[in-house]
Amino acid sequence: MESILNALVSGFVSGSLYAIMALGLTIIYGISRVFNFGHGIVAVLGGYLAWTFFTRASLPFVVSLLFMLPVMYLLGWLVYRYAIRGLMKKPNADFSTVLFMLGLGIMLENIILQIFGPRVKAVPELVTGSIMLGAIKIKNHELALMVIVLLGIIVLTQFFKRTRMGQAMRAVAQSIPGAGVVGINIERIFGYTFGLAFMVTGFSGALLASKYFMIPHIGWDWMVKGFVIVAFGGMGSIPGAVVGALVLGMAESFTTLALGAVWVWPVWFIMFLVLLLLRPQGLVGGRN
Amino acid sequence: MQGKIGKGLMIVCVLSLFIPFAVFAGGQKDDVILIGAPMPLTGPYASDGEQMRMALELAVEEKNAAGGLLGKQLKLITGDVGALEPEKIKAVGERLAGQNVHVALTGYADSGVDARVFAQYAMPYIHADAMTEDALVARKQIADTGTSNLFQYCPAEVAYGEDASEYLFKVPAAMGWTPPNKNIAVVKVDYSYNILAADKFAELSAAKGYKIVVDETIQFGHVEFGPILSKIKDAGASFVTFWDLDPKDAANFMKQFYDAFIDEGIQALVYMQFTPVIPEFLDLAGEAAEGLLWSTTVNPVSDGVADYDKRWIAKFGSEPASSYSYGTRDGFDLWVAAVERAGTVDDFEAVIEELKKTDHRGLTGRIVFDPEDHTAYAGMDYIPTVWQQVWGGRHNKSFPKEFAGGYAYKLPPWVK
Amino acid sequence: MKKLNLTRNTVILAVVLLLIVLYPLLGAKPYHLHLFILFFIWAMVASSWNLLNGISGINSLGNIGFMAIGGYGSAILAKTFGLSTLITIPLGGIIAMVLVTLFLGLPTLRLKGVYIALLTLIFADTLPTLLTQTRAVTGGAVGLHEIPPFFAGAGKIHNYYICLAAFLVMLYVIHRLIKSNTGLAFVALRDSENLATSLGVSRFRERLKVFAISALLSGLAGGFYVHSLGDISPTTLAIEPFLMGIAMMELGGIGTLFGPVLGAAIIVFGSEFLRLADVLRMTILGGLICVTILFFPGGLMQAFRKLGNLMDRRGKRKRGESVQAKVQSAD
Amino acid sequence: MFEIKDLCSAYGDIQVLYNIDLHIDEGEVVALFGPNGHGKSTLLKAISAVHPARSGSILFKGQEIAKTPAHKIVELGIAYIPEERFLFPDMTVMENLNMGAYNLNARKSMAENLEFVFDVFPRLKERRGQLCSTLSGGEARMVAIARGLMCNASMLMVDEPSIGLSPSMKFAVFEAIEKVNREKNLTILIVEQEIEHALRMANRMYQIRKGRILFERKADEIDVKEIEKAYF
Repeated sequence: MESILNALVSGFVSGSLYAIMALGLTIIYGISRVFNFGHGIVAVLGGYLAWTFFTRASLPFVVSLLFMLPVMYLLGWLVYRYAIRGLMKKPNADFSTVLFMLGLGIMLENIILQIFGPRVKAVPELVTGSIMLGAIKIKNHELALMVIVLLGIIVLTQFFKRTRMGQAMRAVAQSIPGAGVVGINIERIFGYTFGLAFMVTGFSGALLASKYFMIPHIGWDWMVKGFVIVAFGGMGSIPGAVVGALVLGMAESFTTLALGAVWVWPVWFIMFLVLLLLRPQGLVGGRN
Repeated sequence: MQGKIGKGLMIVCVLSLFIPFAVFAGGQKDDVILIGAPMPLTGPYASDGEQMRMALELAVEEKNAAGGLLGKQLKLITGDVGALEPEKIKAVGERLAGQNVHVALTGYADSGVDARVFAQYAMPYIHADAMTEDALVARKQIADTGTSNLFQYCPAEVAYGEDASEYLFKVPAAMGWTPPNKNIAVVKVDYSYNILAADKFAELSAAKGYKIVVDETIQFGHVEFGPILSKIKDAGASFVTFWDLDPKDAANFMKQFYDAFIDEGIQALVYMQFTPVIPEFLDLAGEAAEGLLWSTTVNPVSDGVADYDKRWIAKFGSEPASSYSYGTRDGFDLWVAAVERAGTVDDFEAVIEELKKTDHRGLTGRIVFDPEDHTAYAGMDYIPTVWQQVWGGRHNKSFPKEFAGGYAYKLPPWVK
Repeated sequence: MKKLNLTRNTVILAVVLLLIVLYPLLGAKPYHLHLFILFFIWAMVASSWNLLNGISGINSLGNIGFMAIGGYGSAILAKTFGLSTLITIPLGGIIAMVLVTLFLGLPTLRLKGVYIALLTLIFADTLPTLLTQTRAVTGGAVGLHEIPPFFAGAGKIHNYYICLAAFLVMLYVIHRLIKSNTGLAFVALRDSENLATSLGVSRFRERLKVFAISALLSGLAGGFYVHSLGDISPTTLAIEPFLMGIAMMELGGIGTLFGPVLGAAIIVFGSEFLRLADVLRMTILGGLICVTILFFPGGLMQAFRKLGNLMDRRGKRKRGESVQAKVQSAD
Repeated sequence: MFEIKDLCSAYGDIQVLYNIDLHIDEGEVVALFGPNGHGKSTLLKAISAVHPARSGSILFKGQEIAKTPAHKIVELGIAYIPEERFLFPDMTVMENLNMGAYNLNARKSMAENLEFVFDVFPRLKERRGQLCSTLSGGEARMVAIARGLMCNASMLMVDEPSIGLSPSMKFAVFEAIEKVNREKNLTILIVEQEIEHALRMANRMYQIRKGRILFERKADEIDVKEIEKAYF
């Protein structure tokens, strides 16, 4: 019984980590239909930036997180403005943007490697200590991660629902010609979207690094997992990403408990296959 | 369409033909001795590769400053084997051979493929992969041809398993603690270096009457250990052994183990193969590592270490950060010694004959090659497996006594 | 005028082929032979991958997995059962074809665009864990080593010719396939599914077909890979080979016959060449991919074609022919 | 107030519009007739810069707007209600209307416009919280028109507002457009297949054929037979 409860907690922890991995990806895809194959490296970059502010400028970690955000925003905007914007206008935009981000990812990964070296870096936990919930022990840091995921969803959904920019992003996501007709500057919105998504991704990288530690190539793992989660939950949907992440986190934790850690990927593949056959649009996705 | 085919193929072929020639445009001068160094400089093992390269740079610089080898200057050519993909190791091997290097020297470039690749060439290949795979290749070559150009200047990984099954069960007594049972948990990563060692340990321990109650294989990058820890607790293992080369995985395991059991306590010791020697481990695991036992066969144990550290710091401005900072130097030194004894660097057979006779007292111990597989002997008289316990935020050599310096085991904080 | 072109190109083609055929005899170093073998194999992989992504517009990300299945299949059959590679390589290809058609071809029938990409990606990512589970036959993480060569005593030079022949045959097969009705159906489905289905093209059948063919060819390439290199391990399925495969297709020019071949040449030779740049190798490679995509979205094939047209145009001007005529007949 | 000179437009290599000249006075309702595929919608798309023209000039209130991007055109006061509707399916009716008032001018007079829109289409007021993907065809058409009205434009371009609607719905839609013209004094350019309906409110008409203006007639000179003939 206790091990089942523990597995449940583990599932929640993994689930919130996976949700963090998937958020930036789902935002960028949901609005611009660009599949960010540089996602993992952008996350890693966010982690390294926060780490730099934290260790070199001796800022408190939470403050260095905030300092990292505008840098990531700018990077996202620049990537859109000087590369993706042009690619999106050309035929075969789907795959050429994928490849561009892939190339950029490889380049960034190795630049990070040259600058920061190959040693594993750790970023501190947000809060220390742990609390007991009945018989189950949960680390405060892990609770904080779950709360951040929850807050993240609330903030993002409110942003998309209430603010003018957020509404415009949703409008662009749902109908580009429609957005043009009502006078939305689509390219500007895409620019904001990339900025926002890079910001969220960078932030998530810094959070993930507190659990996974940081090394330049680790981003690829995050990205592949992110893809699975986003597809599982429903492409481009924020609640979808979170639900997908939780389901996969639970699956991972109970598979490990019942069968062993090596069975996680095969179980995921089968779940994914079954889901796609029953609901090709993903768990939460509304339309295909 | 026909036009396209012609043009396309023309371009492809012209390009294909020219690029390899461009690679070897520059010829080699006769008065330079080339050291080929296949090592992981990018990818997941880049952290070790960096130390190997630094060790060789320092060695080459010092040797050149002292007048070179046989009066000739040394030159280092590195080859990045990335994430140790067989394909890459092959390509690097072919390239180094094509550049006519006089020796291939590395800390490791493993996965078992490197030995097969370099066995095809005449020059000596000197490595510390610590892999049975490699030893088997050399053994076969020796059986077939009477000799081999492969030399592994450290014991193979199974030595860890043999040593741990020999010694681990004696630790409780040294701590004054009685384990509640003979149950063992094995958590190993899916990588031959770790798997073969862990399986050897499990096999030998089982023969001694110990019982493997958890046998979990994980992938590199495993993060959430909760369910595995539950299994360990439910099965009531009193010896928890962890075999995973990646310091991130090891640190995560240790942190989660500590968090899970520090309050209520668990009657168990934790042992790790090799990994804590990687300097990041202590940074990442922090106080959670207090009380951890671990062992490694590549240790800076000789008297020359302090002086070596000084020279290293003078050159690079940082301390040697891995056991490969030392091990790689031993590989270099024993090759230099063999060349000097042979009096030639070009006659590979002569150099290999001298390498076989190696009895080198290096930074990591006394290196003597087993004539059957050219792997360095393990043991107190040769390369010792040194046990350490993490305590007070640092590693304390605890066994064998010659290295222990009076350190006595302490009961890990979670044993209550 | 078109005829003139043909003969000129045929001559060049023949000369270049002759050069490649004679290359090992002209004192090539083993390292060069090794690179060429890799090039032949990767060109096969990229070309068969291109059938899915370029020709049929199905964005598969799993072809390295298809190749690994074929490679493992053939290696196990040859190593464990001692079968001749003449049998094992085709069998490996067939195993890849059957598994892929079953686990990917059928499920993806209902899927679109990016979902296919993801399912294939997850498929390829699942393979390493499955390999671990079947350690007894696949060698687990260690992989399979000392896989028998094509025939007893086969050396580099034999491998070179075998892979060259396989590469040429496969390229020819793909060329014929693209020109055939099946190929046209693939293209039709890619360009306008509605139109194609209204013309009586069966989406179901053609999709299964393209998955089967692509997997078969990738699997065969895997067979040639293992028997010429002698090793295969789950690292073959790691991120880098995967990135390289995609880069080959796109860098050369996706959807064209020679694009992937050109891409394979650039990546195989180029990344070896870039080894001189040591640790900056991957940085440069990534940058190269970005630049190609930004400035030559059709891949380098497009860049070369532009260059070729430009040169032709200048030649034409000298001969007083109209530029217009050439531009129109360029493709 | 609005004038097009020598406008040409093309999709790739296929030219669709040839040297279009057209003008509209303030408050006027102008109808555009012509067979399908002969460039009516392309003309509207060229004006609204959804698919910009290749050459020629478009003057709006004396300002040259042929090279102005789509979002600026809306801000200047030209609203385009496309035949395809282009609604935001996963947004509610209310949110769609809000997006209509996206430009800064419209934002200021949003409350007032909303009131007017709900007055014209009382049905939408009832459905304000409903997702657009769940609306019927007629309702969706209403949302499209209402969203166009929310732009606070001084000129409205309506493309085939009645297509695919039931007779009663058609009637309601045309009534609404007339009401807009009457009460807000909006200039309207309307493309419509239902000639009779359109002619009831149009002051003037243009006949387009094969991408060219065939003829222009004032309301009192219009001969329905002539128009019908131009279709074949």
